[in-house]
Amino acid sequence: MRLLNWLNWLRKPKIKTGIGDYASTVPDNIWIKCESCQTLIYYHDLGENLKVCPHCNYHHRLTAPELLLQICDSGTFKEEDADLTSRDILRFKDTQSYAIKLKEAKKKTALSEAVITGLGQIGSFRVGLAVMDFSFLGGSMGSVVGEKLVRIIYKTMKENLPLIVICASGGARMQEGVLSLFQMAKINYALNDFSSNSLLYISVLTNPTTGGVTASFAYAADIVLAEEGALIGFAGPRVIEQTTKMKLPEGFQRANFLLDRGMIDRVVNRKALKATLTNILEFNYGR
Amino acid sequence: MRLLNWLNWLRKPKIKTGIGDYASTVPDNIWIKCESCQTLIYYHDLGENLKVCPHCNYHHRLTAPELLLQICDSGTFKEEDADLTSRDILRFKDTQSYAIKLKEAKKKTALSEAVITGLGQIGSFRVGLAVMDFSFLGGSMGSVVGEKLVRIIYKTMKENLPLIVICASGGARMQEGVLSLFQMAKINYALNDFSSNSLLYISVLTNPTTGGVTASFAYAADIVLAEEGALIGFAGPRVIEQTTKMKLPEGFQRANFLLDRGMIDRVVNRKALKATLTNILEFNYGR
Amino acid sequence: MEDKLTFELPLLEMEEKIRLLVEKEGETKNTAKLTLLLKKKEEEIYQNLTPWQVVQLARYQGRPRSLDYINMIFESFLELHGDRRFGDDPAIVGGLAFFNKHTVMVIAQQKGRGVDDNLFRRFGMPYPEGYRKAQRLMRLAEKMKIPLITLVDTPGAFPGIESEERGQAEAISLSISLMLSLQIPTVAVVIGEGGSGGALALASADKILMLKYSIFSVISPEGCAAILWKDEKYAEKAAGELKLTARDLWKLKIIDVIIEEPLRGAHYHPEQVARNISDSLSHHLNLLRSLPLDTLVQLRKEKYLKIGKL
Amino acid sequence: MEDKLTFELPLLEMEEKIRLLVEKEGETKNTAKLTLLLKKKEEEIYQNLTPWQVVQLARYQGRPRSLDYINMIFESFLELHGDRRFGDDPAIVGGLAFFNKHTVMVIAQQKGRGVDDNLFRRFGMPYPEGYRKAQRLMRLAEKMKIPLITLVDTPGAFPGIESEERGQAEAISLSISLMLSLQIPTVAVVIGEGGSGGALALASADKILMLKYSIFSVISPEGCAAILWKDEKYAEKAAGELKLTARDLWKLKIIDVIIEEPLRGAHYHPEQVARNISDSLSHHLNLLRSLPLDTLVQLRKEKYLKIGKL
Ligand SMILES: [Zn+2]
Ligand SMILES: [Zn+2]
Repeated sequence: MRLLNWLNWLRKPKIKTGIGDYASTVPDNIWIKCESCQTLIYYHDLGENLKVCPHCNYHHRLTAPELLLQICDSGTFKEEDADLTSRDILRFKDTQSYAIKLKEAKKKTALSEAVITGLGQIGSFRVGLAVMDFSFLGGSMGSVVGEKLVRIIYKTMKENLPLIVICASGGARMQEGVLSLFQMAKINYALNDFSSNSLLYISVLTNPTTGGVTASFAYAADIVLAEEGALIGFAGPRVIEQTTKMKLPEGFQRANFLLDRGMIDRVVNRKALKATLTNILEFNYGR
Repeated sequence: MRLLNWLNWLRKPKIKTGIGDYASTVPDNIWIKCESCQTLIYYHDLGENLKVCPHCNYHHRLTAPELLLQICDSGTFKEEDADLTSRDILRFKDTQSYAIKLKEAKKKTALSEAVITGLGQIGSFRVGLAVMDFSFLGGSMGSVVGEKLVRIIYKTMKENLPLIVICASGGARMQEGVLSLFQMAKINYALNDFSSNSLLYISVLTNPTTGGVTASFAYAADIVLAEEGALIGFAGPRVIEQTTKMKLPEGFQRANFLLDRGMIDRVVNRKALKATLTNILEFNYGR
Repeated sequence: MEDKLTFELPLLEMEEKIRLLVEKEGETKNTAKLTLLLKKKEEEIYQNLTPWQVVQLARYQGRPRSLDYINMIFESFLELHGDRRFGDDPAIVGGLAFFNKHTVMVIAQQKGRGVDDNLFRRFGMPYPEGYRKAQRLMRLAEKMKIPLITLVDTPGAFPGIESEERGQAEAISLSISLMLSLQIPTVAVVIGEGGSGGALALASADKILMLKYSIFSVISPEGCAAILWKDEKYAEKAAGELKLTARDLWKLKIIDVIIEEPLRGAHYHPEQVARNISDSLSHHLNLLRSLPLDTLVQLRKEKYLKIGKL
Repeated sequence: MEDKLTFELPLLEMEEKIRLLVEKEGETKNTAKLTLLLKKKEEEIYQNLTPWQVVQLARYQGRPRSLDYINMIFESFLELHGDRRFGDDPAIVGGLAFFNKHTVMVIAQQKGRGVDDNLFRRFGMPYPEGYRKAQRLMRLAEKMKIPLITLVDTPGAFPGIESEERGQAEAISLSISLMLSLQIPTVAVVIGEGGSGGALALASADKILMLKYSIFSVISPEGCAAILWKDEKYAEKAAGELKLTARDLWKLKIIDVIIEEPLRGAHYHPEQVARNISDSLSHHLNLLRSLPLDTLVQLRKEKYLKIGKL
């Protein structure tokens, strides 16, 4: 999705936007290659199909705005805390300073952080929402991601609504050191409060969800859904291979692997995600 | 232990009784064979050693009175509900009627049921106690076993004491059909009440503890101890062998096997049982 | 597994005879008379079913399974998977559903249909992780403050090496304790075989309903016969002694209601039986829902503490 | 695992020199002077330790382990085993103990000593069942209304195929949530390596104390270097950037107290360090115990919700 589109969509929530809109600025006759099966697909067709490859069912990564477009009732999403942005508190520098990395990520993604939070409607039900974006520094969780999550958790709680968090993350943000690590505790604390109000929390794990995000709010949900084919785990596959010197089994850490091992409630095809969420929200409403 | 001894001990709780007493009516020079290693041992020596074979450490089964003598401070145990006895409600008859079996079990064991309940002291700490006796119809759990347990649970709760249950049972008592099955729910209900008063419940699993007893109060404890070598399981080994047509692994369902699989807190040698219980009671007192 | 109800053989013979006659001569006075006789014979057999015959009916392969009833009784069942610890046991299914427009949690033991499905679902014999999935869903129901409905249909918890390794006894014990502690209305429906502790783990409810031709037993008649008579052939005798029919349990004040089945069993009119279950569920859920929470808890306490005090 | 603190080589050389001199000449003015120089050099090195040197100290094989401290700080530690689900993980030990005559629950990550013990305890890297054992014991502590004390010392949760299969992420997440929800005072002491989420699972306490030469980090310096610099050799640099020393965490307001260690580290005077831990524990437990429960809960909330708001 282009920056312009995204801004339009965010600023004019009353304007009706269809799922296809975000792709409409790209000419229909542009081809792109499926990342999995390498088949050439019209960009338009891929967009119409929610970026799920029509040939091999591979779920290409969505940006947070794309995901919001997909699951929210058109024009209902209102972002919160869009102005919260990260600072380079530790003055962390690897080959580049964290400050510069932040600046570039913002420019590249047109996002202010790796998560968008707000209130919106799904299937006519009002919900609290947080959607992570892997394209912003690998969806990593720093202090601002933590703070935005905590704020939306309490805001959702105050309005007595269910909460949906769509995860996509490589884990904690190293450049914020132990501050990012402790966001896990901070967020889980807020979720404890949320839960003790009998409110429902649903997490959706998309490709990839690993590290500190998985080991905190991703698995603290009442109902855990996973997108088809998503990689989900605590340790990354390469780390495991290096540590154990073992070949990883076929499909290891993929959504269906985890379903078989009892770790998630359901595997959902992206095209069914909104319907499944709506279904659960109906159950929540019907109690 | 002889009937006479047991009655004396029960009726005159003020009289000091030592661990060795119950064996003292048997002449020292009588030999018996260890059930496990077949070594001949002086009956007196075996008794002095709490019926643990000095050669192979096999824990020979204790009767409930013997166990009470072992763990209770001398003369402190006061039995409750000794008069509660089972009736043949279903008029159950296999090769013999349940009514006759009951009568014979009472005669053989000098017990009124497969469990003795009461209040007593261990290491100077007052506790609620229930001790099962395998020699009474295989320690099977019928309605009266359930009722006696429920009564001692509530009595212990009323006195704000910790509860210790020593299990030895083949499971539910078939001759009371579904009434015995539902004792599992009845007892676990009472234990829920007990637990919600923040009172501590310790179970000790002795050889054997299987079936409905294991699947109810045995595993509903805060701390689960097992006597060395005790067979503990839901299904009996023969049933598992028949169903799965597999050879059972070495040591299957024995105390150490379960410790390795995280199912019990500690394996205890009988000679250390009283000390371990006292230790836990000290912790309970020190909170 | 035998697939025939042997005591129905006379009925099957008569049916076959009528079918052939109708084929040859069309419907005549003769066939009408025979049909009447058939009806009489049906009633005769079914009004005098022995406990062992009820056992056969309760286990009958063609009998509707939990998922059949779930589809007929509830709306938009959304299955939720896994114990979040170790695995997802297909011998126990559970999830959210609508019942009379209200959200409920449904947890059920599921026997298979056909060889593959039966192996997949281990003939409805759960693993510890099945009970732990049930516990997770029970907790979710309690958090959501929605009623819990369980369907019971199992020969018992699976007796295997892995079951023992992963704590079958602990899983059942905790399941019973948890179910009894839930601060929501709970109703269990025994639809086929209520086998021992493995069944009780899902049956420790405020109200226990039983289908007329279902059973609930401390041990299988075969197992009982093997132990007490030292011979499985005495299973039929044991079935009688064990008092395992719905009528027995009702007399023993363990269950609350017997749900009617048509002559020849639930598989003859599954929709009708589903309606019967639905009506009974509806009645009892409304009743339980109308109670203040402390009354609900008090009644449950009385129900369970009096068991066996006859 | 390297077994030498390379930055101590100058000290070791001086010590050897002094030892040889004393052997040859006895204690002389010369050796006294050298000893003084040694002391000075010690102070110089230890007052200017780099983060990477602290990492080496925190991981040092000779450093006292959890069970060493447990034996020195607590009385009659009674280990309780198992998660009652799947297994008993030796990388986490826990049980009841007395501290200042009061009953407490102690849960600790335990690294091994020697090859066999290290393999047995997986170098202190827990499996999911380790965290589930911890959860069970946390619940028992809450039920008994006794304080929870944790000792943190792990490179991280074990990254293995089985770990992922049995839900390492879920186990850590639930452990954090549960620890934060406990209605009892909780104190964590980081005694060596606080490695990532696997450490946080036992460190989400009311008060977090850290030994002076222990570390707490979002990722190992080596892992960080491999990802950000694409080269593990930058581990030393990464150690500096990550802000992982006790002093860093104190400045970042994540931990409450730095517990003093002698020059050259805890292994030089284990009893003294145990006393230091004991004193600090005593102080903080008394403080937490004196609070009404709702104040305790409120303070915990404030502590955790403000993290990162600098
Ligand atoms: Zn493709
Ligand atoms: Zn022997």
